[in-house]
Amino acid sequence: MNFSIILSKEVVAKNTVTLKFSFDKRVYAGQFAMVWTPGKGEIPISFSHTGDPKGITIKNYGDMSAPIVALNAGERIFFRGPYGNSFTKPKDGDYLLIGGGSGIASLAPMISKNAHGIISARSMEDLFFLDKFEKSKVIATTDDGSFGIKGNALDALRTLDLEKFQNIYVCGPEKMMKGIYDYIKPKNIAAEFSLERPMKCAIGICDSCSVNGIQICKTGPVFGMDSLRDFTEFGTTRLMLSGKRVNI
Amino acid sequence: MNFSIILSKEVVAKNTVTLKFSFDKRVYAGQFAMVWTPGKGEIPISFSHTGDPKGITIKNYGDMSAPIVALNAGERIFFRGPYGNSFTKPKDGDYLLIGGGSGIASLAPMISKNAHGIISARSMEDLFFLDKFEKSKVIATTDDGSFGIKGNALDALRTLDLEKFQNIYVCGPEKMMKGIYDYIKPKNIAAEFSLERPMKCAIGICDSCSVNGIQICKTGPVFGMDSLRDFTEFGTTRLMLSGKRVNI
Amino acid sequence: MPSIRTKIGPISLENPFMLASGILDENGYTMKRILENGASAVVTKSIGTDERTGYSTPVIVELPYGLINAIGLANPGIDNFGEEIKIALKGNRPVIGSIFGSTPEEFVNLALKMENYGVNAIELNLSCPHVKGFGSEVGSDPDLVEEIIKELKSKINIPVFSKLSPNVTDILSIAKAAERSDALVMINTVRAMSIDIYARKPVLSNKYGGLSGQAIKNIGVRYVYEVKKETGQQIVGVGGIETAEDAVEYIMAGASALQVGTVIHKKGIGVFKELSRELEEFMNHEGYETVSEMTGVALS
Amino acid sequence: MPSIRTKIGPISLENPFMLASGILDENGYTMKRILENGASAVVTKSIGTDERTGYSTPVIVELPYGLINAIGLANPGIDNFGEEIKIALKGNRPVIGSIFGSTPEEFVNLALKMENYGVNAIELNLSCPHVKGFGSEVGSDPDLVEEIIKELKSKINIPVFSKLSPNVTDILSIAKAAERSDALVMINTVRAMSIDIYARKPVLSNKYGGLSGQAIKNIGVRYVYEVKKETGQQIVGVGGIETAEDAVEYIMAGASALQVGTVIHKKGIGVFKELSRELEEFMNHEGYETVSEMTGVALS
Ligand SMILES: Cc1cc2nc3c(=O)[nH]c(=O)nc-3n(C[C@H](O)[C@H](O)[C@H](O)COP(=O)(O)OP(=O)(O)OC[C@H]3O[C@@H](n4cnc5c(N)ncnc54)[C@H](O)[C@@H]3O)c2cc1C
Ligand SMILES: Cc1cc2nc3c(=O)[nH]c(=O)nc-3n(C[C@H](O)[C@H](O)[C@H](O)COP(=O)(O)OP(=O)(O)OC[C@H]3O[C@@H](n4cnc5c(N)ncnc54)[C@H](O)[C@@H]3O)c2cc1C
Ligand SMILES: Cc1cc2nc3c(=O)[nH]c(=O)nc-3n(C[C@H](O)[C@H](O)[C@H](O)COP(=O)(O)O)c2cc1C
Ligand SMILES: Cc1cc2nc3c(=O)[nH]c(=O)nc-3n(C[C@H](O)[C@H](O)[C@H](O)COP(=O)(O)O)c2cc1C
Ligand code: FES
Ligand code: FES
Repeated sequence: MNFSIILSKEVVAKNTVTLKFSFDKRVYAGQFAMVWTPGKGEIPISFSHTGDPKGITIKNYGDMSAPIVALNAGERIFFRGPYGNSFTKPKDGDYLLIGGGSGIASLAPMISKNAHGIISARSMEDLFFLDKFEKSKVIATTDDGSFGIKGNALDALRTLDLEKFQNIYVCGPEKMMKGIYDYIKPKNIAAEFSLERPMKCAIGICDSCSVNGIQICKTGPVFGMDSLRDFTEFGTTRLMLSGKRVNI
Repeated sequence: MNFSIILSKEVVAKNTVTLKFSFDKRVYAGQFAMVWTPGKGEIPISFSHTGDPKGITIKNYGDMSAPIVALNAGERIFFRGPYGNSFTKPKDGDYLLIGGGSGIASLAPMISKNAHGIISARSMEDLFFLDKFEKSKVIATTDDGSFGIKGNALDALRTLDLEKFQNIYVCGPEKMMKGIYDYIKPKNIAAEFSLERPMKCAIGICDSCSVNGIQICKTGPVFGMDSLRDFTEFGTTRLMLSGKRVNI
Repeated sequence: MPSIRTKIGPISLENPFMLASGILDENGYTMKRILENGASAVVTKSIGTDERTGYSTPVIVELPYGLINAIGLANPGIDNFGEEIKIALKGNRPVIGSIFGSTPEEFVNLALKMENYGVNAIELNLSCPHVKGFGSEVGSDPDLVEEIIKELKSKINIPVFSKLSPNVTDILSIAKAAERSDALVMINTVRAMSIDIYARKPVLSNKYGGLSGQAIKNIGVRYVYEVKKETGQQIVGVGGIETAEDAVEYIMAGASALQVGTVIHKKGIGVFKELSRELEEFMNHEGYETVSEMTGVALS
Repeated sequence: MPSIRTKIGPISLENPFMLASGILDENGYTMKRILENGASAVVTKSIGTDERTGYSTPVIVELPYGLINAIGLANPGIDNFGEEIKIALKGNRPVIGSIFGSTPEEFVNLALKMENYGVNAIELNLSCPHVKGFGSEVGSDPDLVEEIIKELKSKINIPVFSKLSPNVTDILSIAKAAERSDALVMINTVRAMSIDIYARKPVLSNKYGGLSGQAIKNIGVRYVYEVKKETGQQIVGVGGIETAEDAVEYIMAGASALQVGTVIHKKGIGVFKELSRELEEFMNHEGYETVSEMTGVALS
């Protein structure tokens, strides 16, 4: 297990913070860490900052994320990783990042002058990283319409002319990603999706994150359109932590 | 455990053979291997040939050496190593090798045009490697006088003017080496002795080969005059395989 | 060309390398994929009567020479596992159902359901906590082991393998108690713990876990050898197999087939084909025609 | 500056790092040299009643992550060991006499002679074969362990440490049986075997041997933690300690002092000073003043 001292803590949205710390391994956009709070559990969290210092952006969802969100500058953050593959570097020209919920955290290292964005959240207070984009290039959506388009990421996507993007990168709830996948499939556009499944080991042996025999934690989390085509489990069923199969 | 196929077997003296085999690790003169005959035991044996192929020259003393001496070309020889340090390279000019019994085996890789030799054995039929020296530069001694000087290596050494040697290298029974050490100590000549003690592990942990706290198998087997001065156990007492201390 | 085919009980295997229980065998699709990628059989995750989420994370510690895990017998419960087996069986090679329980009745009930799902054999995980006595495992109580196997053999028609725990003083008494099994599987993980000295706490939420991988290979070889020598039973060797050399070590100690788990962490599932190829090369080189010719040669 | 001094029973140690029994402690001069090079104490090779040559070679197998040894309790016999102790004691730090036997009387006789030679404590090696029962070790019979220690404590005046074997189902019953000891030493080696697949034979002449080094570290930590938690006894941690981090892991699990052996193979005897220096650095960095402050912190 590695640990680093937290250098800074910034509240970026409701119950959502960015923690920065030094870590001298190379990390690529899309990779994640297993973040451990001793005595409280360990969860997968993407690197939202891959330069120096590194950073994670994490939302308080429940028992295991809460103690991480509660950490303060000067305290230790324990983690192992980086794990997983990464997004391919965008080609020259414009590209689109679509982040649903905390999904935008894993896309954050890809934000640049050429990046367009769709950020969707439940409500205005849950939105973050809008300000990292050029104002004219980003669309927000909220379920309750408190900010931006009332609706979801797919609703926003439908308003855009996808021809102008070299690549599309997506991270968010699986249902949302499935909707986007189905929408762009006929359009023949290069797109990458970062999948999220319950993870226990993060090293490709426990099978809790697998989709059609592929371990998201190791071969993924980032998959292109071709891989997703073979994933009959994508957007349909998944295993719970017990291994029980449920519909998504 | 490594193994090699024996390429050739040559009888070099009574009950003494040289076995050659390929082994692609670098080996230095003075280093040894632990040679294993499955089911029959494992003993330390010096490399008598350190080039390509490598070789060992071994005498049948008892239960563990006999099955090695009995090996034939085409069969497998099992060993681990090389272990131990090595003789320092002789300076330009003449140097002297003194081998008692099978001790000359470990000195053999040092034989060159500039090498002088004293080889001592029980009897004529036990002598080997005389022919590797220039005829005028080697003296043989036998306990029974059947060849060369009747007497031991020290008797031969006394006949030589040591001034002409840049280095002296000695390997043989400890009593003989102690005699030689005592003889040359006052003369201030650079000399190196390869010590032999019972060895079990060859990796410096079992203590069976130690002399005054130093493990012959690891720090040795080759020691210079300075080290030997501190070895009060050298030539006086040693531990048997049980650990019982006995006089030499 | 030598043949790497082997048999364990009545089950014929394309090669000696099965997937060990607990590694990538919770999701039917994963098992199917592993069968399609060279494993000669898969053993499912150990399944119990009731659904269990298992211990909370962390459930794994990475060591330089192995892993410590405390998954905590997470499983969907036998009644929810049929679909996974059905998917796995599409891999067209044997699927072995691993089960755990604490009484003979529970084992029988689980085994009957597994048999019904169509598995080719049952593997008994005897390493779960024993309720009657306490502190120790089902697999450390010879009488209980004997009773479980006797019951099972009388009630089910597919072969039964018993997977033994290495955390015992006297493996032979357990092996003898399990002698009605069609094969013994050895070894399960070795109890261990890792403490994070900067967090000042055991890493695993369960504190204790099971050591697997390289570190335990020679412990496993010892158990296989000792039990083969004393009982002559058919044995499936498992524990730290990373290369064909490791596999041969187990085979020469007495194993007729093998299972691999932790190595997948290092080498991915390509390891199955790699092991088969390397084993074939070794046999070719050393002049062995069949696996059974090698089995137990180090015993003589 | 933190202090790395520690105490085990009544014995005060300059640092927690003692030399473990069986490694470089047969020859008095070697023990003396190791004491002069930073070990806080040495434990002698285990000494029995009669002289034993031990098993014939090979007695050691080198693995990437440890060693397997089967020295076979080679020892000169207690009556021939006095001179070595005398030499070792010139190292001016504690010398602990390790003894093995199979009956209480034998242990008492050995301990009295050791005491007479001037050792500072006795360490009981309870891992030698048990004759009454068979197959297992003295250290797996709680009644015998209890009797041995009771007898010893009534007859000798120096502290008695009991070194426990990890090859048991239930360490707690053994630890409790040994509770009159001044400290428990854990762990001895784990039974293992290595087969040379080209020779088609076990490498060790005794076939079976004991695994030590890295591979067993987390097994040792587990035993120390479990026994400390349940008994509160003073514990000396041993098994696979290679770095100060390993040492701290044992200390946090409950050890008050440590022993190291196999690491000397990799790092030479300079490892003692290195470990002390690293431990001091760690304590400095983490704000610990004393070893006892760290002892068992992972238990809470
Ligand atoms: C590869 C990967 C990368 C991730 N990166 C990030 C990241 O950068 N930032 C981040 O905040 N989270 C990230 N997550 C999600 C994060 O791991 C989970 O949110 C976390 O495990 C929740 O644990 P918990 O115990 O706090 O909540 P739980 O107690 O498990 O959940 C509480 C409630 O929240 C719901 N919930 C949990 N997670 C999510 C979610 N992600 N979206 C919507 N609802 C959810 C649960 O269904 C439940 O109802 C990532 C997950 C994966 C697999
Ligand atoms: C570092 C090292 C390098 C060695 N290199 C060589 C080598 O290159 N060639 C070689 O032949 N031997 C060499 N030896 C010696 C060899 O290891 C022993 O001869 C061997 O261990 C004898 O084992 P055994 O079981 O055959 O004889 P044992 O049964 O142990 O001995 C039989 C009898 O022979 C006597 N004996 C054993 N060894 C010797 C000896 N070396 N000299 C005189 N009497 C002896 C014994 O005292 C006993 O009486 C080396 C030893 C060491 C420590
Ligand atoms: C993550 C993990 C989970 C495991 N779960 C089980 C299990 O459910 N049932 C079981 O019998 N063995 C289980 N085991 C033990 C393995 O089947 C195997 O016996 C052990 O890991 C040694 O083999 P290896 O070194 O090849 O992994 C598990 C091992 C690991 C690493
Ligand atoms: C070569 C060797 C010989 C040993 N001999 C003994 C012995 O005589 N008595 C004993 O109690 N332990 C003996 N041990 C066990 C060690 O004292 C120690 O418990 C074990 O090696 C674990 O520690 P380590 O990993 O630091 O070596 C021996 C270990 C080795 C490697
Ligand atoms: S989290 Fe275990 S396989 Fe991916
Ligand atoms: S032979 Fe074991 S220490 Fe040298």
